[in-house]
Amino acid sequence: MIELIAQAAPEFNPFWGTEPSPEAIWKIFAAIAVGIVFMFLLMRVPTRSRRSIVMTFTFLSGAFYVVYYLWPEPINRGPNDAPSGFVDAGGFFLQDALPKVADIANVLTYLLLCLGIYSLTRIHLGRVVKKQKDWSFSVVLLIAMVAMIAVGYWDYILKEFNDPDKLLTKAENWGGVNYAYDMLFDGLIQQMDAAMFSMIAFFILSAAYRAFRIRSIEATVMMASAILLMVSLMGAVDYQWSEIIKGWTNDQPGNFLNNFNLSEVAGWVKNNLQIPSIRALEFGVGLGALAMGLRIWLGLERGGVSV
Amino acid sequence: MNETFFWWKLTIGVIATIGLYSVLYRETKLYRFFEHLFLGLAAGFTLVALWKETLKPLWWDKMTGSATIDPITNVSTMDAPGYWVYGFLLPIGLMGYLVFTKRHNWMSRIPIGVILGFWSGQQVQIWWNRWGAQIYSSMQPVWPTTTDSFTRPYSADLPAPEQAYIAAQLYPSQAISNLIFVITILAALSYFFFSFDMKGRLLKGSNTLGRWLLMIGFGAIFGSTVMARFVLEIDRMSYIFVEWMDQTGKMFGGG
Amino acid sequence: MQYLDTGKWHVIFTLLLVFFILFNIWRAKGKKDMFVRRIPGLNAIDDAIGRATEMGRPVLMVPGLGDLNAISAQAINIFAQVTKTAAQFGTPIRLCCANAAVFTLAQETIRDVYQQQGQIERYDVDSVRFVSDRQFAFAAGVSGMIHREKCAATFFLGEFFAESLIFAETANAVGAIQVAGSTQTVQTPFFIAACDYVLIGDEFYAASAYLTREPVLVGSLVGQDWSKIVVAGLIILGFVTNSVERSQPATQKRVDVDATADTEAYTTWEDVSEPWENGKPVLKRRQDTWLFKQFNPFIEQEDVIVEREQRQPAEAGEGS
Amino acid sequence: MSKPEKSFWEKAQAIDRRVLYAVLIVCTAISLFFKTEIPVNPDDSSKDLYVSLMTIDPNKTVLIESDWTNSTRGESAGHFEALMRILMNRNIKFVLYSIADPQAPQVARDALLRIQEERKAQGLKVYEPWVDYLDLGYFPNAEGHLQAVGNNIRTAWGGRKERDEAGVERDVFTSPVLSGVRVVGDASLLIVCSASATIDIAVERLYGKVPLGFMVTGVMGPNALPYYQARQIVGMGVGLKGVYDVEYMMTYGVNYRVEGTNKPKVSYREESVTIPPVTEGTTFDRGARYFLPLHVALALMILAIILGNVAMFASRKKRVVA
Repeated sequence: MIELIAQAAPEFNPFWGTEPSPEAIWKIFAAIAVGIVFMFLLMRVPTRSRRSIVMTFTFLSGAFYVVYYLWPEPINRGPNDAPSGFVDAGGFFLQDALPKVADIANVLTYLLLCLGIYSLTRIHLGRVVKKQKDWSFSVVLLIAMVAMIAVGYWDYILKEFNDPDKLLTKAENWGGVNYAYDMLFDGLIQQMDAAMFSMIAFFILSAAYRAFRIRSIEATVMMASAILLMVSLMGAVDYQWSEIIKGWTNDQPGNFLNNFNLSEVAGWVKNNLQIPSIRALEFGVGLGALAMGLRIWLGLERGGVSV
Repeated sequence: MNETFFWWKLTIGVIATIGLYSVLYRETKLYRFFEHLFLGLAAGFTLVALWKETLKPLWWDKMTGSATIDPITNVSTMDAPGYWVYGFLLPIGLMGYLVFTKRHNWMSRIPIGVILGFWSGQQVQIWWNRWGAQIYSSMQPVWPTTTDSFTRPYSADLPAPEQAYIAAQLYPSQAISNLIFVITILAALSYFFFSFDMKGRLLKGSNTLGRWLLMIGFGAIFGSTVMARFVLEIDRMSYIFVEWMDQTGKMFGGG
Repeated sequence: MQYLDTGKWHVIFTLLLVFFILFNIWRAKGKKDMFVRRIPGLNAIDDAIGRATEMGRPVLMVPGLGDLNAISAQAINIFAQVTKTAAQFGTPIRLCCANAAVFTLAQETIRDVYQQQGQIERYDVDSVRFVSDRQFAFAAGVSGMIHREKCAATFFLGEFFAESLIFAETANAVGAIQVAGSTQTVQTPFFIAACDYVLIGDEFYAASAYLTREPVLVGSLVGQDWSKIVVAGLIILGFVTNSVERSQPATQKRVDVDATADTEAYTTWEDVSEPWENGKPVLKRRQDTWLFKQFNPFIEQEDVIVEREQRQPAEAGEGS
Repeated sequence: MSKPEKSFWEKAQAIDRRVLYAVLIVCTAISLFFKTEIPVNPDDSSKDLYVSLMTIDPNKTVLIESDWTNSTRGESAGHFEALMRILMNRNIKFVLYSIADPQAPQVARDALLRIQEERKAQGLKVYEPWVDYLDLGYFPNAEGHLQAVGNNIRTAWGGRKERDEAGVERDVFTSPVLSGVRVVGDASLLIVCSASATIDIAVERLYGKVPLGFMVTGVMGPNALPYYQARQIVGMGVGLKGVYDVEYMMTYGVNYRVEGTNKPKVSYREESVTIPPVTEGTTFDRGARYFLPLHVALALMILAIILGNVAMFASRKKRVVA
């Protein structure tokens, strides 16, 4: 137990990490300031060196994971182990750095999020201002958005800061805002999600009726295996069929005919035809991703998404 | 309060569901209304979640760290150190916003480059974890270890050693299935050769066969996916016709 | 070096694949019009855009729901090609994104395309738009748009999930030509059922090589083919050796000991007590074969014991 | 030349899709009100999952990654509820966490609450937070997080605090649930109850470090199948069939022979295993309720395909004659 508590205490590098305290805030501001200065320096760089700058950023970020992969992983690491030798030390460093590095990509992604919302708002505000077709619906959109933001953050502040004893986790202690939030989120967003999702069932039905025609061998085999699978999913049919087979084999479990139970046949198709064919496809996709990854990482592409 | 609220919540959910379903009939004003309502709420929620679910836990908390102050001794213990360098991420992220500017839009490629870089690096790292075991499990033995019987005999009623023996054997039927497995994967793989022309009977044949086998695979996927889709529709029906009606009964049926 | 976590083999193998790809990219430098096998879906692009131009209706492009990664990047690469043609004809385009980072990249890339085509005045910032990052809000928004703007051609390329069929059927309802392809194998059958042209699996990655014939892209395509051949070869080697070995009598059995609270997992051999079971020799099991050993490295107990001196707990957690 | 009258089949071919939609709604809605127990032969993958759930060491903790939201309630809720019932019946401690969606934890919490209420009503043991289970909530950044868990679970979850039975906030690793867990492998099983591609991430980042079991929607089933076939996961329940399979096995046991019958209702390939039925608590629930409507829907689907083809051929023949 002692050992566990010791582990629970965080380890950190005293340079990057700081004790939570007022002066920590200054360090943070310093970091932001440095970043902004850096940004303005970048604005000055000549056009020809831009590509190499972007490529450097990409390369360095990719390099971490590649090194992490190639570097021997320290095994059996105890909570208070000191590294034994250089290789081990490197392994320790990479292991500790990994979670932090993993955050960076996400933080950046989310920092970009407002850009998307900006585009959405722009388009719909434009519609309202220009009184374009359907502008009234754009008003609905904007109102809904503002309402959700207001209620959402209000509810969040109530729950996060004004509720030390976590009373609001139970509905009976709720106030109006919490109800409003629950109504908007659970009552509307969630249900609309489910509604849109469930609509696919209808589309499948019509697509099947329209498109699943015996036109070519391909279409036919696809249809056949689809129907076989669907029938095997109908437990009752499957069971009745197996009962019939039991009749033929007079319930001899060893009998060869038992392999013709629907679930057996469907399972066989899955295991010996679906899995290998799809697996081959996935190999290709995996290799494609690997190749594309390498091209991006090493900046081998030009045009399209790369500068 | 609670019961009534719950009923209203259900009711509004039902109305919204019907509103969206209306597009199945035609793209009407009703659908348009609920579509824009949905988009608005979703966008709003995105902005709420942006701080609450992601930036705060992922960025702010880790940047500032956290400490608890013991109410009695008033000694502050650090739970997690603050990583002030995370502050540097803010300007990097903000560079993305230059995408709309005329002169500096190229800088938006920097955060994007970083994100893509991480992803690319990981590809090298995860490839084997994902595919290694699958490559191995594709190397199936195709030579039966025994010919006592064509299929694996039913061994439930036999003594343990017999069972163990039977379990360890590879019977002809299984061997044939394995052979089919291997042929399938090779044929399907051959369909995905792009850079050289498939000449010759064998290659052409395996290419076509590969495509058919892929279609069988897709059919099977279609079959089992259909289940999921229908269940969701059934669940909506139960939401409307069972849950909502029950609650309505409770509300008005004196229940 | 201790590659005890998974063994050395996989590192070498992965590096081999990496080498194949890079080597072929290097080899392809400067070569012109190399062979890429025909991909039907991609020949349809021009007809689709032409049709849209005649009808004066927009071309819709959706790079899927995925985060910013090579898949969405590849989708946008293809869309850049589509946009090139559209820009020449002056066909209006719509590119709907579900991820802000992807949106940023798309915005930047599409503008570049118009710039290079010298059609920058035709470029409308709002033609590339972010709809919602919530799967079904996105689905609702895009299908509403398909209905209202009656898109004449739709391109669904990238990581699609459940929404794939909503898009495909809606677009079908307004009679659009559809080119689709998803790296999500599970969605491909739905595209096949509902769309006119479908890129299956790897074809999606081959697309940009096919469209541009860039030596770099075609080169890496060759590298991918080499890698596939190696995988195929490995499988063939595997099923042959496995078939042989599984019918050989076993002398030792492999025993895997799981990880416990104070040690990692390790493996040992155990002699087969009686080599004959009811009159038949005991044969090698799956895990006794040579190949299994290659893929599941054999780790002795002593390998997993590493001596490290202990830090002082004080040092371990400063400020604690 | 006058246009020939359209035949029934030609009309059928050009049938308005809305008719199909209406039929589907009506049939499924009606069949919801009939409750029948349908006999099945559970899939092998479901059997493997259920058997490993019923045979794991009850003193070890089970990790549950709950990655579903309201939009896949139909299938995932069934899986999750069945899982809760099994673990609570066997009195196994568990940890709940989510990586797919910020809403996932709340949805899981509600489901857990439902089961708790149900068990309270049945007079069974009710699980206490901190003592019997931990609810760690949502971790953003799926890849990064699972990577971190595999690499060192104690640093990955180190910062998290929960209220213990006394209401004091403490590090989760001091709780009875996690105190025995040093590496992720110390957990007996990691169950991923998912409706999304997080199963791939789980395999990529955690395979070989802890036994994995999947409870996935029918959509993710085909994705997960190769992992099952390659023995990267111990077993999996797929879609509603998977839910019903598990409920069915809970009711009738595995390889369990009732006196006077020579064959068990559910037989398992490893004959040494025998699992008696679950005697206390609910067994048949959501799976049983939705299974009949599913039959109806699938039957409709097959009918639609067949009719579509018949219509095509019939009208084609007519055209040849005309």
